[in-house]
Amino acid sequence: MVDTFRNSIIAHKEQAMINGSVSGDQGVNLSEIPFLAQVNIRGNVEDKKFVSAVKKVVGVAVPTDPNTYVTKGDFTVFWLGPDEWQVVGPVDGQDDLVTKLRDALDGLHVAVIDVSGNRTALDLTGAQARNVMKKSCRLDMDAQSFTPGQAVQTRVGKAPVLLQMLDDKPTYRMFVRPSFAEYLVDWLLDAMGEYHHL
Amino acid sequence: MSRFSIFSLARNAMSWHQNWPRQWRSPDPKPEYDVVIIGAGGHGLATAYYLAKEHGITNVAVIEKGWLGGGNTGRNTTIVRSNYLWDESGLFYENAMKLWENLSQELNYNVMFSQRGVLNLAHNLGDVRESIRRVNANNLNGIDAEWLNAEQVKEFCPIINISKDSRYPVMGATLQRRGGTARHDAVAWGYARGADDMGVDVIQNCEVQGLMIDNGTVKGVRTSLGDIKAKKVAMACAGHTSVVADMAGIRLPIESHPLQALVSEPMKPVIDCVVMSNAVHVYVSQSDKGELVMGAGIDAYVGYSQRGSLHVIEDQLGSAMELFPLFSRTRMMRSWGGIVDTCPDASPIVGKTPVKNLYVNAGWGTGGFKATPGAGWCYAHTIAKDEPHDLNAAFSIDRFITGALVDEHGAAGVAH
Amino acid sequence: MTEKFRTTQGTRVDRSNVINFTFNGKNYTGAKGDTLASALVANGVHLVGRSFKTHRPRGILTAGSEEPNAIIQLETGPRSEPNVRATQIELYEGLTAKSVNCWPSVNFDLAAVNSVASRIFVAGFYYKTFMDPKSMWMTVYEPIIRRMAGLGVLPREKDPDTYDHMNEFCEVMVVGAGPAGLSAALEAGRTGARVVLCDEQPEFGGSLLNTKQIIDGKPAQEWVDTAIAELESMDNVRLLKRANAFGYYDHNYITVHERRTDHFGPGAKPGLSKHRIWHFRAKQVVLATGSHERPLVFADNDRPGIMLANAGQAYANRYGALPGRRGVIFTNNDSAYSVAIDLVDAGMDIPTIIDLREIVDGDLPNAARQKGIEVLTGSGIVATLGRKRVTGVEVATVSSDGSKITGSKRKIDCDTILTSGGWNPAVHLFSQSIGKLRYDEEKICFVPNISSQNERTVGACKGSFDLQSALDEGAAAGAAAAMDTGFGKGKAKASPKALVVEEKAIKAYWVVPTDHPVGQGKRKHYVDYQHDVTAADIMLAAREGMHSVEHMKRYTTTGMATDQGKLSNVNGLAILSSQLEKDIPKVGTTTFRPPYTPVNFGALAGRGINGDLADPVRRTSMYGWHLENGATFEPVGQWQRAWYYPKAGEDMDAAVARETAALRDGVGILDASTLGKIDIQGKDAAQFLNLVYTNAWLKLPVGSCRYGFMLKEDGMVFDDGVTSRLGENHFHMTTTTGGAAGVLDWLEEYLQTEWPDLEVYCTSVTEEWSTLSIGGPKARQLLEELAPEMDFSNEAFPFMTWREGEVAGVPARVFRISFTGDLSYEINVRNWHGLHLWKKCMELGEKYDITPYGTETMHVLRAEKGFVIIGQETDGTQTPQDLGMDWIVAKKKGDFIGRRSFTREDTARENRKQLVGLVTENPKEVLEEGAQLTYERVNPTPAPMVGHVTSSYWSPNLGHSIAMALVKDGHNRMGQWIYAHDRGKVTKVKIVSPVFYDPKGERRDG
Amino acid sequence: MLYIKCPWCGERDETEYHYGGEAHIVRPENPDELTDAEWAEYVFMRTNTKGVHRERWVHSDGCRRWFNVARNTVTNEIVSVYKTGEKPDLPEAVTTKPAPAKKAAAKKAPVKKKEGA
Repeated sequence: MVDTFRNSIIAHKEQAMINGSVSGDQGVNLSEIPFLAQVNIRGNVEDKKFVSAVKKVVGVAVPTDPNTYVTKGDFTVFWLGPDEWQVVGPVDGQDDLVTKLRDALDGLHVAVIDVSGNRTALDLTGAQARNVMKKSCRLDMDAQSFTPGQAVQTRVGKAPVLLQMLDDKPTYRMFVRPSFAEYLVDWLLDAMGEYHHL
Repeated sequence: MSRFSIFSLARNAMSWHQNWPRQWRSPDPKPEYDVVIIGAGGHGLATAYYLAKEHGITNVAVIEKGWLGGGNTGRNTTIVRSNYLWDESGLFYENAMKLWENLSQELNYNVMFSQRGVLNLAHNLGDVRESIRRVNANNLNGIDAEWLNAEQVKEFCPIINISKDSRYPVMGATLQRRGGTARHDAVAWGYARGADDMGVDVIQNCEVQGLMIDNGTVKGVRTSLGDIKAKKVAMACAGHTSVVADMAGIRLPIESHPLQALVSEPMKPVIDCVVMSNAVHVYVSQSDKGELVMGAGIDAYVGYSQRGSLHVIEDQLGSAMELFPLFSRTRMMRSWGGIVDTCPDASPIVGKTPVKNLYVNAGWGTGGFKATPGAGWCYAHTIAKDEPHDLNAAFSIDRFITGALVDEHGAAGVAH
Repeated sequence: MTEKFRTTQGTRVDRSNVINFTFNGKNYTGAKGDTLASALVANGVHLVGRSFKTHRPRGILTAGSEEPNAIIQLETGPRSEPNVRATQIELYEGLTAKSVNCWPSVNFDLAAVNSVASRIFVAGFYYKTFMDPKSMWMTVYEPIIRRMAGLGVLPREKDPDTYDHMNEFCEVMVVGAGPAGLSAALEAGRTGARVVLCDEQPEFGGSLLNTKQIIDGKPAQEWVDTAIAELESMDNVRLLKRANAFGYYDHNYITVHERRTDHFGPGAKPGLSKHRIWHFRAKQVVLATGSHERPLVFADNDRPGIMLANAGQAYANRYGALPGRRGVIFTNNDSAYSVAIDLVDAGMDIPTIIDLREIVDGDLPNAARQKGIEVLTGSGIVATLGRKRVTGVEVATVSSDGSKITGSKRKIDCDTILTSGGWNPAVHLFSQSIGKLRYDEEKICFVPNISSQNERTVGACKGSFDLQSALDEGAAAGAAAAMDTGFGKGKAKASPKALVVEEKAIKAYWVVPTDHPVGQGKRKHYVDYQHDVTAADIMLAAREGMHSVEHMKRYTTTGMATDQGKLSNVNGLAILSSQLEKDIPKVGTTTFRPPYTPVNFGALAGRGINGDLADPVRRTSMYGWHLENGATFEPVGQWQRAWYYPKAGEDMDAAVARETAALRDGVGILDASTLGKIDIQGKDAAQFLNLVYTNAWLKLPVGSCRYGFMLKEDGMVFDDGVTSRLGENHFHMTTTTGGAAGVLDWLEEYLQTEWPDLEVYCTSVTEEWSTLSIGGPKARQLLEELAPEMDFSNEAFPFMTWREGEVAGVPARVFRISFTGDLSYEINVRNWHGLHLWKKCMELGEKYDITPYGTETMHVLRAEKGFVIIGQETDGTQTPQDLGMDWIVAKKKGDFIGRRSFTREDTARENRKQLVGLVTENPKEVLEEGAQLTYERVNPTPAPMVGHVTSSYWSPNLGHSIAMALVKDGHNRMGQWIYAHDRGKVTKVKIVSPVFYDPKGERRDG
Repeated sequence: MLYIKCPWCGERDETEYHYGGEAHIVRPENPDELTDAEWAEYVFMRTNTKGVHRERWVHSDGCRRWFNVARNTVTNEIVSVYKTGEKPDLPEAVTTKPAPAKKAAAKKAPVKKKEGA
């Protein structure tokens, strides 16, 4: 059953994001993807039991390359650190996912934490999205340097985010902590502003 | 010493200024001195001056690897204040303040000490609490300090933005009216001229390469100009203190960090006082030439490069623009860095060392310039009497062993 | 007014495109492509400014960003901009500008009376006077100095423009788009590497825009055009015009200031940022920043109409604006001869070239002679005539050592003097990169010597002043730089052939004599124009012992003007060294600091000029509700926390009285979401807590909570919080709001670096949870309604335990902990459920008159109970014992962080400042937080202070004021009366226990 | 703006990290056995090297790992980056471990010559 009790912390920004977006093939679009299932996993990747157990649940082995993510079916697994990953799944998927992971990993030195409320997601997409990111992020955003399949923890504006490169449109997904979400929206809208005037 | 005055100026103008004497000599080092001071910055030169003037010790050399006044003395934002929290610091800096107030006349050198008032802004309830605590401590220590509410701040400094919606709302400020600024180079030059006149040798381009130590007692210094014997050796080398102390095998609780400052292009006066904000790492005044003189926060890492990172300045100017929206259209003309030696408790070390007859004056963090006359005065006493004056007794190395720290992070913080 | 000095040639302006502008109140016309300066020159306007100190009339000296004289106030109103260089601002329709620092006008400037006193205004004069009487410094002297000082005027309004930053990465960064830079960019670009080429000018071409040179048999401009075309065709190349690379920082971090909209005029491009700062991280850098011409230092060399030779050439060739009708050229090198030739071709009368060199037989001089120009060798200009415009010169032969005039003087009428003292490579960025410079005795200038970063210097910036070297070096460097980043083979294809006329050696000649010794007469030899620094000032500084170049600069203010010494540094250094009879390198070099040219504060702040973007404001999931319901907010770190909720007509005291009453008699609700929360798991979790907290954790039962202190190694309290045991190896830690991030870094520090063998994982869950604290006698009733499935009885759910369950239909963790002393529950729900739960509580709580309360009420309530707040009762100098909490320090569990420090002499001291309660003699009187305390009423100054008031409130529940304080030896002085001092007001206070309310703790169970 | 290579995440701007002070200062096993002076040595005394300085950084905005950097404090050149527990590969002159005063002074003599004072 759908959870009618939940509210996105930036629900009130929806209209602003619509107005701030720039249509057309030189445009850029900002929108929120709320309530995604998010589970943080800590564990030892040297331990085959750990790797296979996670794989059994999410369908894919945790990535060991820094700054990457892997997607299989409903689930995307992000590398967060040498012993830390984040699984992102469909809305309302977290309880089931946590239970399965805890069962599968029972007895190992691991941590499985439901952090679905710990971050919300913003999608920035369109021809100007890369320029907006260059105004906002100190990482190399050029097409050859940051590609689909990569995700980094960094700062956008002054907000800490998990930044995922989704596709070549380009589309960037930013997982941001709720307390920073309104700030990040304001920042991005401000950075998008000039493309209304092209 | 030929006295400076409008009359001597006029007299010399008649002879087209051909007959002004040197303000100081460039002597070669003698083989031995009663006291060798390492570092001809404001502190080293003031120490030499007071050794000669107050204690009659004139067989003194101040040796400097570069040019006198070329370190932090010539790189700071020239703010002078004495409104420190703890008794030890407050009374120490107030003694310095009293010396500042007569320094131009004392040295017969116009150091342009300008008591235009120093505001320390409070942006949250914690700031307000700590500010009032400091004001009361200052008052009971005989140091002038007032608390201003936001409107009074606006009255004192009309260009400041006190809007409640400001990202950094101004909830008030402490004001020390006797605080202000001085012409930093002139302080070094004035002390150098005064010390030189009393027989002190100021030896520039003379780099210390080692210390002569004989069973726990210092005997002299090895320099790029040869060995110099000394009955007593006093370090006054700020950011490089750890390097020199290491030559004596002494370890100190000091880290040296880059600290940046900048000036704008000169403009007609917009701000007549000194404004400091610990919370947003901004402090600003306007020089007599019309330049905005601003300081940034300390770069986090150890650094001897006299250069910092631009983002520190970018962030600082973002905050500054919130406090002073009209600054936006002026320009940064020059930026630079100094090397500040910081102690864990944001208070200095002025006193003896484990090596006999070797003394240390360091760890000033951002307080060095404002302390100059007082530091020199107390340090001279410490060297002459081989024991600290009451005013600097608390600032010993031992406090890090006993735990009797003088924690000034609140009042010193990043503020200058 | 028509452009009388506009020629028919001049390649870069569009005469058909007439632009109207106003300067000092007069209307003029110019052409598209003009700068304000070139338009003024075309109109014959040279008097554009007054000097800083003596207000001498000054004219346009250069054609670039190094201009020291033509400093103007651009436009009026909120978009007005001070200190703009007329040589840099591109002309746009309707431009309005006026000279700065002169009154009433640049033509008639009253402050020019200063020049009368100029004989006294020598270097450092103000250090020697204004001292007596002491009082007059602040009251008279300094105010006058301040009024006189400063150039332009800042608009008072908030800046209506916006600014932004861009972060970019590239393989090869090329600075300067002259012949060398263009070649470098071409070669690097052809390899496919990411290349950036930036130039401060609105057009690429550098010196080729100003000169008439030949490349591959054709005018150089043709080569420039094809080069630009090719570069524009490359996707991997970014071209930035009007972009001044102002900083070269560590690790090849180059910062560029792009003026995006200035040339359209103020406010002409809504939505676009006025300026943009580019942050480039470059793998390799090629510096092709060219060089600056050096003025000659001669008697009265500052009159309007006196101009650098290459500037005159630029105005004629590039802008088609003649510097004057009849000019003489004064030089010590060959380059100025090409200027003479170009100016003659442009229609100017150049009767004479005065050359300081005895033998002048180069190809260029001979070409000039063929044009009928008289060349006077071994000669110098020994005086200039005129005031607001030069009207003539006196020339004579001069001794080659510069000491005296050797021949008879001859007068030549002219309205223009073009001078060239040689060239200074623009080594500013190289020097910023901490590259080491070397003095080149033949070229008489500083050139790059040792690089310290991944950088190459080429062309004039390297001291290679001829065109062919620039092309060759640029191409080679571009190819090599690209190869070093893995692109191309490093071989440049043969660069084009320039027609190079060989130049003969330059002659060092630093000060040209006049008919009286330098500084001993009316005539002045200017070195730093804007600051009125003369050769005599520098000589005086040397006489006074200022032997370091830095002393000389600071004493005379040479190089401190807005051009930052681009024109004056080397002349000044040379004069000082000849004065000291030392070689230039022995006296010193010149160091350069960012920025290369001044950069707007607004641009540096970028989006940050909007404070809310400069620094995030953090909000909880209930923030919107607090806002709608009239909460007043308190900033706590980056968070905005509800402070109190005033009802209509209530002030803070009234609101807090109402809120506290509700908590003691009814039920209140607080948004506590900002507390830091850390999930701690692993078999060694309890042991880890034993090490980081002062108390013992091994035996804490699952389902229970415990309060803990964290210390730094110095033994001082730095954070606190309640940590709950979720499972055998699983804990939920809370920290202070401000401490959250720091505590997690600190835990990880010890786990990763000191105790890597401990099996513990820490994860921040601060924002996973929204936290509502529901307190007061009626809290239990409300909870029972909110969560019918849960048992809230004391037996089933005792104090300091936690339970999991469904609250208001959503999963929750409920902690029975109390910061108020009354029955209280902290409910944690997923962030996105916070608002729902809050509203549900308000709805169900209505019958109990549930009262939302803020941090102020929370502080009052906890103070009634004597609970400390980190950062208020503590300032980093308190041990747990100081706070009267020995009970929280485990005696037997062994080591923990900070424990060892307890036994240090001062820390073990009996009479340290200790936490106590205070009550005032008059119970109605509320102490000021921050009041200082003394044992005695009457005190000497300085007074012996024994502590201060950390917290103070009116307690509505108790009906009297309460306070907490740190008092020296306080624990042994219970019941004693001492004195609180607040700005002159003295209050008698009694030392009591800090626990004012319900000392037995009977209320916490409801 | 330093450009620091996190051993896991790669090169990132200085702003993503927090500085953690001098590296290789090991917390004493049994603090109780130390004199106050020895304890102060651990808590407060620092080498503050002019030259190649071994220091700790934590990638706060990234993987939250603490690691070591050997950086020349005069030029800011980063000589080596290595994980906690690893040894840096540094020229002998700069690998002398900072520690008890006198020994350190003696040992670091070559460094001093190189770096000057």
